[in-house]
Amino acid sequence: MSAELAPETTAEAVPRGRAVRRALGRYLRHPGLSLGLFVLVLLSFVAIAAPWLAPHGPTEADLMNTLAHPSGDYVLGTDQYGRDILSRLIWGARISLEVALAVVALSLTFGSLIGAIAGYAGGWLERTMMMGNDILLAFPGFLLALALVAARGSSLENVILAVSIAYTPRVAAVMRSVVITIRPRPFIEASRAIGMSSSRVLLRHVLPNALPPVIVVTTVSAATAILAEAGLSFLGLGVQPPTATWGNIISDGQGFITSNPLISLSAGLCIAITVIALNLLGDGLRDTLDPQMRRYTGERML
Amino acid sequence: AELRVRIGSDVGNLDPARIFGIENQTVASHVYNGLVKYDQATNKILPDLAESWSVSEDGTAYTFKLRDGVMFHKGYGQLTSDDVKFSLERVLNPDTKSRYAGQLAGVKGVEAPDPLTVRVVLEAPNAGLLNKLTDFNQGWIASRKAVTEIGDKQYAMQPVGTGPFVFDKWSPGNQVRVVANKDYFGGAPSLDAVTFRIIKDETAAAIALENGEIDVFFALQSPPVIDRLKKADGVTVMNRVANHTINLVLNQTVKPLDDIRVRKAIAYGINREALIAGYFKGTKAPGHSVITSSFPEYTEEVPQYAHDPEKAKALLKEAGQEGFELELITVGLSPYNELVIPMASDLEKVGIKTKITVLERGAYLQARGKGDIMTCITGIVGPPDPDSPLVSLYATKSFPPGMNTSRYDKADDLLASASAEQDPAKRTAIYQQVMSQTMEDVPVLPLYADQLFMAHSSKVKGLVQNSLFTVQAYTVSLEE
Amino acid sequence: MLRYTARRLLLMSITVIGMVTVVFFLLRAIPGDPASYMLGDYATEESVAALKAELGLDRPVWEQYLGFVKRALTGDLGTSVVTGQPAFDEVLESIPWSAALSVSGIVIAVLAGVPLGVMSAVRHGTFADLFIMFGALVGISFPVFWVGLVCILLLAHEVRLFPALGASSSTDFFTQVHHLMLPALVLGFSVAAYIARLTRSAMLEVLGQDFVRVARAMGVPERRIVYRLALRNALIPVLAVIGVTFAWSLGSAILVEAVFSRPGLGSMILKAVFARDYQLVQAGVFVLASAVVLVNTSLDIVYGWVDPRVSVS
Amino acid sequence: MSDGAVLAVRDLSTVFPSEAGPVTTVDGVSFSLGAGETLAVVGESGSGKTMTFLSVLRLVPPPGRVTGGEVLLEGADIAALPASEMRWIRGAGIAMVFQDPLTALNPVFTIGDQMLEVIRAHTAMSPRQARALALEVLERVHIPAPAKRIDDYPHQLSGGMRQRVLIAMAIALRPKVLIADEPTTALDVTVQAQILELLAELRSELGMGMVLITHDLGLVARYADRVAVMYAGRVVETSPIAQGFGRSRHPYTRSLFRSIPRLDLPADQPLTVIAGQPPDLARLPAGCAFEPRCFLGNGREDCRSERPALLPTTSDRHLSACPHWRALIDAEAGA
Amino acid sequence: MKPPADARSGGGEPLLRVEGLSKTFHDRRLFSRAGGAGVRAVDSVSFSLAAGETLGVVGETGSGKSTLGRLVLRLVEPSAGRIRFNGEDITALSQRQLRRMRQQVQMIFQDPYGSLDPRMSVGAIVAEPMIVHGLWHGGRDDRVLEVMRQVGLQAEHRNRYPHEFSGGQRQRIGIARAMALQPKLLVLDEPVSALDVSIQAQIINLLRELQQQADLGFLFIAHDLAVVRHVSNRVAVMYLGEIVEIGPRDALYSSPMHPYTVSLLSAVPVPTVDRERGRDRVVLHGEIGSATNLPSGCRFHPRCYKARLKAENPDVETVESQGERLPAACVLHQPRPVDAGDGHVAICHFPERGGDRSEVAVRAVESSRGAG
Ligand SMILES: Nc1ncnc2c1ncn2[C@@H]1O[C@H](COP(=O)(O)OP(=O)(O)OP(=O)(O)O)[C@@H](O)[C@H]1O
Ligand SMILES: Nc1ncnc2c1ncn2[C@@H]1O[C@H](COP(=O)(O)OP(=O)(O)OP(=O)(O)O)[C@@H](O)[C@H]1O
Ligand SMILES: [Mg+2]
Ligand SMILES: [Mg+2]
Repeated sequence: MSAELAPETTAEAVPRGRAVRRALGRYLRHPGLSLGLFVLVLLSFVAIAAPWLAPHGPTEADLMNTLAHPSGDYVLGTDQYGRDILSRLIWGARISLEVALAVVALSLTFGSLIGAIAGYAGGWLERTMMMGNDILLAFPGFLLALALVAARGSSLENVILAVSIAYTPRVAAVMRSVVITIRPRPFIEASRAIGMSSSRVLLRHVLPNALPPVIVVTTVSAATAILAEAGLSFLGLGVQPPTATWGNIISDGQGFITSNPLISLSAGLCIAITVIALNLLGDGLRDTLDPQMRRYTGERML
Repeated sequence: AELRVRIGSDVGNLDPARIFGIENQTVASHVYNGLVKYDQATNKILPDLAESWSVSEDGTAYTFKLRDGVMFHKGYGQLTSDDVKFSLERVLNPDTKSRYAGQLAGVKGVEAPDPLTVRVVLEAPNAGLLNKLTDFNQGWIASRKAVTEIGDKQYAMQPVGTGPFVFDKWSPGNQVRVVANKDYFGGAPSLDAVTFRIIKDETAAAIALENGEIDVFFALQSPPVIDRLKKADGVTVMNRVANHTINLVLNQTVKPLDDIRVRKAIAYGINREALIAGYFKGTKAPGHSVITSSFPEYTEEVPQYAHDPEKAKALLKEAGQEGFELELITVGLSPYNELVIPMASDLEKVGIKTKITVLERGAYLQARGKGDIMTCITGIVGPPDPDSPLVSLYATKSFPPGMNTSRYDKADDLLASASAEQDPAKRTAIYQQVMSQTMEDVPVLPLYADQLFMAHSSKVKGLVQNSLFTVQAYTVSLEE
Repeated sequence: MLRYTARRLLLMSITVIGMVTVVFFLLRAIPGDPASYMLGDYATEESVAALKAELGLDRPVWEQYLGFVKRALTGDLGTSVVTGQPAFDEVLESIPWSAALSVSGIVIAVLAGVPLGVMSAVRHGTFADLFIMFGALVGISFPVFWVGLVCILLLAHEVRLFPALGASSSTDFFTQVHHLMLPALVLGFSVAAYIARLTRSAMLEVLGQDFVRVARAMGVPERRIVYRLALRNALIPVLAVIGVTFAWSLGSAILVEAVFSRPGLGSMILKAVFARDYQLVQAGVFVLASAVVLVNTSLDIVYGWVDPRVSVS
Repeated sequence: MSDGAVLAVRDLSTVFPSEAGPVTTVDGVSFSLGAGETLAVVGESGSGKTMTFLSVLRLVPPPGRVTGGEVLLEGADIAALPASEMRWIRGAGIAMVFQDPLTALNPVFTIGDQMLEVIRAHTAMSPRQARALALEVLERVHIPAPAKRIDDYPHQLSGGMRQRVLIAMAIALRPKVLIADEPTTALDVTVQAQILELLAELRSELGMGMVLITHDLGLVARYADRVAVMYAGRVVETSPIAQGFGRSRHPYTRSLFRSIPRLDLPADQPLTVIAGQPPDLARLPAGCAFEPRCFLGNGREDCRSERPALLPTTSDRHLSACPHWRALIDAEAGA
Repeated sequence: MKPPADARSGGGEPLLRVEGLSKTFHDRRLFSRAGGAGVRAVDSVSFSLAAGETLGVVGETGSGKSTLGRLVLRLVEPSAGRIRFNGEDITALSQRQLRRMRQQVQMIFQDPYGSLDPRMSVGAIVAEPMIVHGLWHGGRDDRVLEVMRQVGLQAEHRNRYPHEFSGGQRQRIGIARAMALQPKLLVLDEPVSALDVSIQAQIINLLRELQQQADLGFLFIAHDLAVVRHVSNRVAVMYLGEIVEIGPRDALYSSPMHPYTVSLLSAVPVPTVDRERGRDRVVLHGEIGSATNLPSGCRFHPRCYKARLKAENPDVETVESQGERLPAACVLHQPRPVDAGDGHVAICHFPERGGDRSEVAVRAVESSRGAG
């Protein structure tokens, strides 16, 4: 009988390093994912290297040269204060990406925790938590963000906070719905069966498995966070001037849309590129994040 | 015919004792009259509800003879001296919590000896009293009967006056409509009605004007839109220097702004010429002092601070304040929150670190009320009454409450003597002395004199622009 | 059924009460108050205190809250401190505006988003799919206020298809609709992209399911499979998000309203927040919450109709 | 081989592209099915049973592709039909009942609706006529009170009833061939018997050819006329039940028999197991796919290098893909 | 196979003793229709299990097998009854004590893939129980490898993820995890149902070997009667939450008393042509019963062939039920246990026993059994 217990050889043993490289290769072979990642890395590079890349200071006004059309000195022209659009776009990448990242980080952290606890605990805890969440969810998110910024004054931190608070209930709702699909999965019961405590099950098994779909949702909401900041800027409640953000470049350019369309158009394009990259990344992650979901390589590009 | 006028934001309170904001004031000016009024073009004071008036010898009593047969709208009866007494006393009554009680501060009492005679008695002579009684804010006369019957609070959006138009309907967020008062004592207006459409975005408003969706574009500010409309067919753009400047107020109680060298450095450091030319594209006029050229008292003989970065740096160095941080605080309204941007950039260039703080109006008022904010940007919008900006900005009694956020305290005596001076020429001289002194001390730096723009389609005839921030449709007719 | 209805009503009111409560306390956390706002630049400490006392703002917050609840229960949502008019009346005025914009926005979004999503899922992986999804991404990348203005410039000015103003004073239905169209399109467009993406992924998922294979194996024509058998399943997740999207669109409507000079609940609440007009904000949020809850409830009913599995309970 | 056969398949192959190169999930499969005959297809999970018949119906999910072979339905080759005409074959010519009745019905339509959809896809019947037909077939599959059930949604039916609805749908158009893909694995033992009896009854009533895909050899013994055993995408043995069952000519089939616990054998002896794991289709050895696990051929040079063909053994109705099949008979004789 | 374990457990406390165990699930959603009876998933179940013994549990879907298994580990809280493990009342343990108890009672699940966290490597999965119970002090690697080797996994498998394994290997990982703590009792909830026949045999053999090495008690849940027969010493048959028959394996398979057991036996196909063809089956009436809506009297009566046979007997008092005439006892009264000795007990009004044995039962048993 021991013959049947003989070690099996189905897949050849792969050294760890090569396995990692193989996995990485799989991610990078996903065209959407790699394109999205590439664009985001590029944008992050631009954001980080802004002081060296930008030809002018982002807040340097040159009132002798307002609303200049593109020229050698001002590649994309200047705005109504004579500030160089290109430099503002480059510096704006910092704030806009920071907003996006911070919103994602905050709403992901709190949203996942709330959603996971509610979803995993079940019972009255879930009901009360989700009741509260539903209440927040029923608020028009943008209005909620507006009210919060109005309440706390407009600053980068408050914009981030407000948009995060507006998004957290969404993440929480998604998280919970994912968690309640994970909760009945046998490996959760199996973990309890080996004597694991609930908190440990939550942290070790529920959260790691629930995160991928939630991360995908949040990459998309990162895009909306950038737009929300733009909307707040438009209503005069965005990040404090003269800080450059793509949002306030758009709203600054709003008034000059006929004479100097490049101002708002270029910022809009920056947002669009980022949003598209984030979406590609999100979809790509969805396709490749689960190790067992190899079947979609490349075929679902968008 | 119905005139459609763009206003930039919604109305909310048309009660003369509490009214605030140019949209409200514009609508109210169609509904109400004052005892006297400014000539729209020349700012001379003319009779309105009062046919004539006289001043007592000592200058402490003003007697007004009312026009006979003036009727309030909506059947609230004839205007009597009692209504005038009621309106003015209402502003003075602390229970009303009028924001204009201060304007009538020196009034000891209002008497109504007979239905058509009103006497305003002052504590001390005040040569500027007539300015306070013109048809604006506290000067508007309401009906005692109407306010009492409608209710003190509800009256805010159900105004009853004697003006050329009768308040008709307010659709929140959308529009306000007034209809012609056929029985207006000055003769029925040629228009049947005026609709004030709320259109926030200036570009959209400009297109609406070009498309013929509106007739008058009121409160036109944005330089590119002005430019666009100037080029548009069938559109006339009008402009006029306003009664106010937009100022940077420097709080002398906050270090290092207590140092006059620092304040002067700031004045030299900001390129106001470029601000007007570059940012406003010449749509504003230079502000030499807080009194604009629309005032008879206007003068340019005051200390000037042409842009001079080197001098600014030198002054800072002298004061030992290179690299201090200046917080520019402003309310989140255009253009205040915009013009600070090039200012900050200029100041950075002379070595002043600047931080811009834009506050939403409620928070701004609260911050300014505390009196410890470093700077603010403000303009005193009002009638061409020199007291209005000078007292508001420089008198110690004007804080708290009030606008003297710089906490300037060296003009009180001059302002008091101007008030007491009955001779207009001498008074003007005193005011000019105030201007010189304050421009030397620069607690307040006028950035520019505001210029009011308005555009209308060629169908609109007879529109006259005043230097107040309002529009008046009474004289207007529409050509089909 | 009775129990179910009662349960729904209870849930609805809890949400509405919750939202109004959150707003009540949030408002009081905002710096500035109606008193100092109303009194403006010349407010003295005494006059502010006096006005606060008159408005009852000097009492502890929970006491104010109880008072508010008590009055609200009798149907009194207070008086706007700015205009002196009953807060609810002003809110009522903006309801039709908001309802028209949001509902037509969502309808446009669904009418455009669902077919595009389906098309894209059916042509999965082809150029058409790529094109639609790319368009959708670009669609959600430009802020609505910007798109709105561009639309005004192009469609209201260059090609005079629509009026530049999103609202008309006319009571004529067609004039109103004509004015509504452009804002509704802009709002709908921003949501349509989202719905298209959602429909696509839902549709892809459904098309991979067994029953679709069964229908194919039984020779049901592909068109019937896609547009009837699969679509109804794919609509379930789409329906599930329309409620949230509706709430969201009420928020972005503020931006659209601002560009198109339209009145609306969102703008009204925003204005009231700025003016610290507590009563008006509360009344506005009450109505807003009721609208959201109502929409969600009716969606639930539709949901039950589309997905028989949920209707029974 | 296709003489008199309602369905004959020759050299059918289906390939899926994958990261590790193309995977041949159906590898030169041939079989034929007579009218009124039941062909059982057995083999372990992943051996290509389902894929073979999806290939027959040309319903292989993308990116899979049928790469070759002939499919003759009553003598006419349908493998070359354009897609638009293939639709008419599905359901009316060849119908298929799938494994999992829980997911095979559309949850948001009533069963009547779904049946009508199928009936009206092939006939010009009015809704009323179609409904009457649906009721008739529901009756036929022993659904109690069909008039009441027809407006139920799938979730209102038990698993057994759902499977019956699927069968009703499949037979509504009186197809020539009915493919039942593991029709009872998702069902309980007691219900399983009901369903299989029903299928057997319908087959003889309607004279269809039936394919029963399963891995339960007990069911094969009871219901099939012939059996085809699949391993790694290939048919490794076909035999008539009457002669071949239990006297298999392929080591895989032998091992399969020995590894199932049986009620008719003493309980206390350990089960014989097939060593190793099922093959990875992407990395098939050059020779016989079963060789690594084979008690007969493991290590044999010829088994490793040459892929054996499916050839007649003792009778030309009993084919095996093992060149060493004689050894099995010898061992049998020796025992 | 070992000698029947019953003999040894005769004296002392058995490894596991379950008494009157019940579980009713209530729908506890907010504002749900209160007062509903709930789902009686397990209803007054009693049995005992000795060390080294296997108790097989069979029954159709929804009969409460899994719930019973979960109850034994207290993964769900019992509504009533007691569970004694090694004499200790598990139902009274605090959560902390309970977790400690779980060192000794482990469970293996039906779905070998689903029960493994897809994001953990095999090594981590196997080590996890030891970490949880504080048995992990750095160098316990050897223990992980030992357990893996025990179940036939190789050392280099430890860094791989569950999806990289075949079904049979995955089940081995599950078994390794359960064995890591050297438990005394294993609850196996359909451990081979999801596996292919050829792999199923490997796992059954492996389990058997592990049992012999460590004297484990097995609660072996399955729906395949052949498999259960193959692994069990004793067998319990469940129907709608109740154990309707329990007894030593051979007794139960050769002389089943409960009509339900008979029907199950007759439904099991046997891969032998001559026996399978022409074999009559007891085709049960109607559909599978539901625990939400339990029938009155004997739970099995709506589907029971024996009740119908009995109803034809003029001596038996009958009543009308669902359009049929059935024995009054079956429809109205709960049956009592009938003991055939040797621990073979069934609850039935008309058990297939002695002279009352129906022709159907005789044939069902005969056709399912080996020749001779
Ligand atoms: N969509 C697909 N993409 C790639 N490979 C596939 C796909 N579907 C099936 N396969 C592969 O095709 C092979 C045959 O699968 P098939 O479903 O025919 O097996 P089966 O014999 O029916 O198994 P089971 O008994 O589990 O139903 C398997 O190896 C499977 O992995
Ligand atoms: N958590 C739960 N909540 C409500 N009802 C449940 C729950 N778990 C099980 N049930 C119900 O209890 C009954 C018994 O379920 P259980 O899973 O124990 O059956 P089983 O015999 O294991 O079935 P299967 O063979 O399908 O695994 C079923 O009717 C089931 O619906
Ligand atoms: Mg299959
Ligand atoms: Mg179970």
